[in-house]
Amino acid sequence: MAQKQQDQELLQYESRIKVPYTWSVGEVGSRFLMELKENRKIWATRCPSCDMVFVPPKKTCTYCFSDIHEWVEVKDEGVLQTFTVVRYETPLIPGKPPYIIGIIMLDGADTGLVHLIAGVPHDKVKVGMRVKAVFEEKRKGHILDINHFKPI
Amino acid sequence: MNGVEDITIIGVGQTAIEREKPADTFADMAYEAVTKALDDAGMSIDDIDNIVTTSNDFWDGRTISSMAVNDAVGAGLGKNITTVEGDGTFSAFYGMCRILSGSYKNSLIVTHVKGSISDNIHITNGIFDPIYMRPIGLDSLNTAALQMRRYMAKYGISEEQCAKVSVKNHANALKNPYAQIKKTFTLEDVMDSRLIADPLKLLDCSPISDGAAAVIISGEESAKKHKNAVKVRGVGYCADAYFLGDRDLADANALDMAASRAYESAEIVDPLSEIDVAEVYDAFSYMELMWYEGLGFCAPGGGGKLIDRGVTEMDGKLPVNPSGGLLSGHPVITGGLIRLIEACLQVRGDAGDHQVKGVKTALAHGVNGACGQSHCVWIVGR
Amino acid sequence: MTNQGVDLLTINSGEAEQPFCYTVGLEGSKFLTEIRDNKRFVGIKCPKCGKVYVPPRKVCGPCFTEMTEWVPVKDEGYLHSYTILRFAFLDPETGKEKPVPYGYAFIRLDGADTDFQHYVEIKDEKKVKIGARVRAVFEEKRAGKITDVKHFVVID
Amino acid sequence: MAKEKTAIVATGQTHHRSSRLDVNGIELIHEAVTRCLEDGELTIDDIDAVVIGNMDHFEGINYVDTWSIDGSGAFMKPIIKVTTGGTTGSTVGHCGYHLVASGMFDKVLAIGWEKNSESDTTAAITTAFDPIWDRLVFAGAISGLAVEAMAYMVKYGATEKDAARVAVRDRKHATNNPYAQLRKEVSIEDVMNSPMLSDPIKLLDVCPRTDGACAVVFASEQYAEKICDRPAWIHGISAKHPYNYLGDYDWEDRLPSMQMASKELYAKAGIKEPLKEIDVMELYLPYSCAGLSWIEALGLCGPGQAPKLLWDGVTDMGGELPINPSGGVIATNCIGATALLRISEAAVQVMGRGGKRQVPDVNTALASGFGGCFWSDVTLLKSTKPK
Repeated sequence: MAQKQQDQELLQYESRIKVPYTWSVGEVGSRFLMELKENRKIWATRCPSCDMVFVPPKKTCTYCFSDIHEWVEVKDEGVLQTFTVVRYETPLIPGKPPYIIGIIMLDGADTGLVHLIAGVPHDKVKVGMRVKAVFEEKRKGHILDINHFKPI
Repeated sequence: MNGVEDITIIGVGQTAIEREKPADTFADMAYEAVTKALDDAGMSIDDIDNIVTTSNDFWDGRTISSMAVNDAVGAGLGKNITTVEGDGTFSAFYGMCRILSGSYKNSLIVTHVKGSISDNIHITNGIFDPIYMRPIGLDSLNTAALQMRRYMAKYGISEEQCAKVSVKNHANALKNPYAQIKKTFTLEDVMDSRLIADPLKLLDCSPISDGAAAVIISGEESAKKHKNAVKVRGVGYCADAYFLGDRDLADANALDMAASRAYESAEIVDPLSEIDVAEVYDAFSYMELMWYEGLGFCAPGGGGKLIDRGVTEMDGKLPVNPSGGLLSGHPVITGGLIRLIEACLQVRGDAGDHQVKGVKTALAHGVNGACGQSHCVWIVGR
Repeated sequence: MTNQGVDLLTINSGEAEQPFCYTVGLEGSKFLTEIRDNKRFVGIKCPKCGKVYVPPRKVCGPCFTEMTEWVPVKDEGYLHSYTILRFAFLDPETGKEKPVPYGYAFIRLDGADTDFQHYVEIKDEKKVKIGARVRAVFEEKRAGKITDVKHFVVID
Repeated sequence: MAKEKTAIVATGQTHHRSSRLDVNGIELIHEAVTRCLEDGELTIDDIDAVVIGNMDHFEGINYVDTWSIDGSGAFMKPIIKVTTGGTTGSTVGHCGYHLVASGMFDKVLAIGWEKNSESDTTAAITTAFDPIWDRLVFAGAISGLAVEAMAYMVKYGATEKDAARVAVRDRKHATNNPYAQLRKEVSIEDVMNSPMLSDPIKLLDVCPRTDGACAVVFASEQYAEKICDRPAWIHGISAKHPYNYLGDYDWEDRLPSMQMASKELYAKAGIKEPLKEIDVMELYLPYSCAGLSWIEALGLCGPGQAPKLLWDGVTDMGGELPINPSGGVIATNCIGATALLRISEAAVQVMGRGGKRQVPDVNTALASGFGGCFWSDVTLLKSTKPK
């Protein structure tokens, strides 16, 4: 695109940053994702000091900074705390708009899990509705091994 | 907190906020803001003994984004320089500490961004953790929508109440020569604007912008008598938990903490009565209501009623964002520093057509991270 | 349950990239359009210290002075310093490796007081030395980019 | 002088490795923070504010200050991110110093980290340079350094062998440091025979890529001696970042930014003969030749005299002024942490906590940072309180 100022054509340089990344999940996160993959189960970690149960799991408590070693299983269903129906297109989403993103408080957990919501008309989604995880048939140890959460 | 009573802000400068500045590099924008701030302070670059630049490598598309502006802000003269990555209110805090530490007398704080050169969705997706949140496609828009819904659900706030913020701030922007969007919008305009991510509509969102800003902070005794000197009375900043599910998005606990620290230093007990004008980080309309609560202008959940009662209108008890706020122009990184500049102009009586009468004490607010995770609050006054 | 013996996973960004459309600015545009349209180098001169900058920019850093005076700079100069790159790395713009070896040089163009960074041809490595005279070779098709200069060649 | 006298009272670092798949970035940071708190017998509740830094495009994480909360312990605390490229670590350290010296906070945790295994390091570094002027024809960080080495060697007659002597020293020192990544000695022949990367720099002349983190606690006078029996007091800092473009740099002039920074620092701290008055240096030397020209910039000897100093053993352990007892950057380079590690290691020497890498009787230590466009930061630490 070229514009002019003081009779000088103004150039722009179209470019991109394409540095490839390979992020470490770490032991704690790997255990969580492998449980999704192998057993379709959602595991959390529990803080020994303040008893908070974290999903996704933490190695350290956000609130009291204690080291966490204890694992607890939480249910694959819970309560929708908030949601949005996304109307714009982005290459970063698996799927086409409109689609729904929500935060779910799973039964047994004390922190919300951000995930996709589907299997419900957009005007029927409500804060407070119960939802359940729908697992992918082919799983690879990834947060999207849960395809989405659907209303019960 | 102690010691801020020795600190004054003696020069401010900002570029016009525009959708795109095709003739200006980062350095050109920074140079314009710096020279304006120096002029405003009646100083030359020789009077500056240290510099804090402020930029973000993701927004600028460049690792070490500060490298683009060093010459244009005076580092080529061999001055001690550093760089904060985050909102300008945070770098101003560091600039102030560099004086309080006894190391320097006058700090030049500079911020810049060019939202026009990249894609907001890609840049803000990068805020989110790549293991659990980035694959869900989170960005600044859809997470704001999650927060807005949560806030509305918890406290019974209506979409109309949020929309009123947009109407108010856009009306205020008509009188600000630096604002990007200068257009009158009615409540219906906002409510009928295109859905971005329910319940967030186009006119609930701030635009994409280019801009730079600079302030000069002084610790010199003589600066207190400077014609443009504005006293710093208190500053506080604080961060909340990172994962969106780790906090109740409806509550601005970190802002509450940051504000408490600033108020303690400024000896403010009843902010609604003691503060004359506030410039807050209204990246989205609903946020302004949440920030009223975090800043203690009302109780949690009271933001909707405050806007209904007109308390924060230009002629209200505590006008908020007389400049038009970020909803009328949002150069990220620079956004908070412009709030601080506007607060200083209000205290000086130099805000022109959007001047609030009789301002003695003003508040400025900046934010880092998604959904207002980290806040910085400044109190300035005569 | 414990973490013992768990497979350590990684997450890959795959083909993800961030698009940018960088602003060249007034001075940079003048420089690049001169090369594109006229195969000519221009520099910008500081009114205070007299230094001629290539590539041009608005502010002379050491003087903190705005510059507006354009001066011609030759497409010849000497190698101020250089290296020959022999290991390949990913180009962040393409995500692919550039072929090696190639010469990477800082060239002091006649009439300029700063170095111009570019490739130097290394067909005859013996001739590539600090102080060697070099000349720009321009691309036939030019697009207003720094790569409108193909590389520099040693001329003596 | 400073309003509040400020000292480093605790340090912590990870065991540095080329890759740490067992932890994500947040957990890596947490390791260094935990070790640092343990070193000072502190808990996170003792910390008033946090400073953190790295380079965004190495991990592809935007807003690391807010992202890192679980690792840094900054939940409901003030946290700020500072970053200046290679000098990020010293920038972090200097920020920690100013925040305490200002009187605004009593105990500040400063963190530098990098997980270089998560991206292609050279591709990521290349994004540090100007997209219009530098990036399209840029040849990676090593080539930039090679250009400098070439100019220095041609002008002053130093040789590749002289440079190799620096790598041999640092790698030998690293064998004493349990945290270092490369802990195997190399010989002059090993260095000379290693593959040429970018003339005249060979594989064993340069730093590795590292996953690692470093954390340091700065404390005010009121707390410093309660936390640490021999705190490392900050006596001066300087940060000079005078260039935007590599083409503006004067290749033969032996790191002018370091000359400016050290001159200012010595004036502040009253140092006249650095070689005699300073007991140990931890320098950010990302490649071997820097260990020649940059110590000239630091005023340890005249132009072109560094090779003699090296071969005479002056900078070895047991020499008059040991440089990099930790093994330095050639043994470990987690970039955002690297310059903070220099400050941390200098503090460790002053505190007398260096174990096998301890230099006897350290009263004065200097740390440097290098990065960006040939920028330099310096920090001076002493066992005695500033006046």
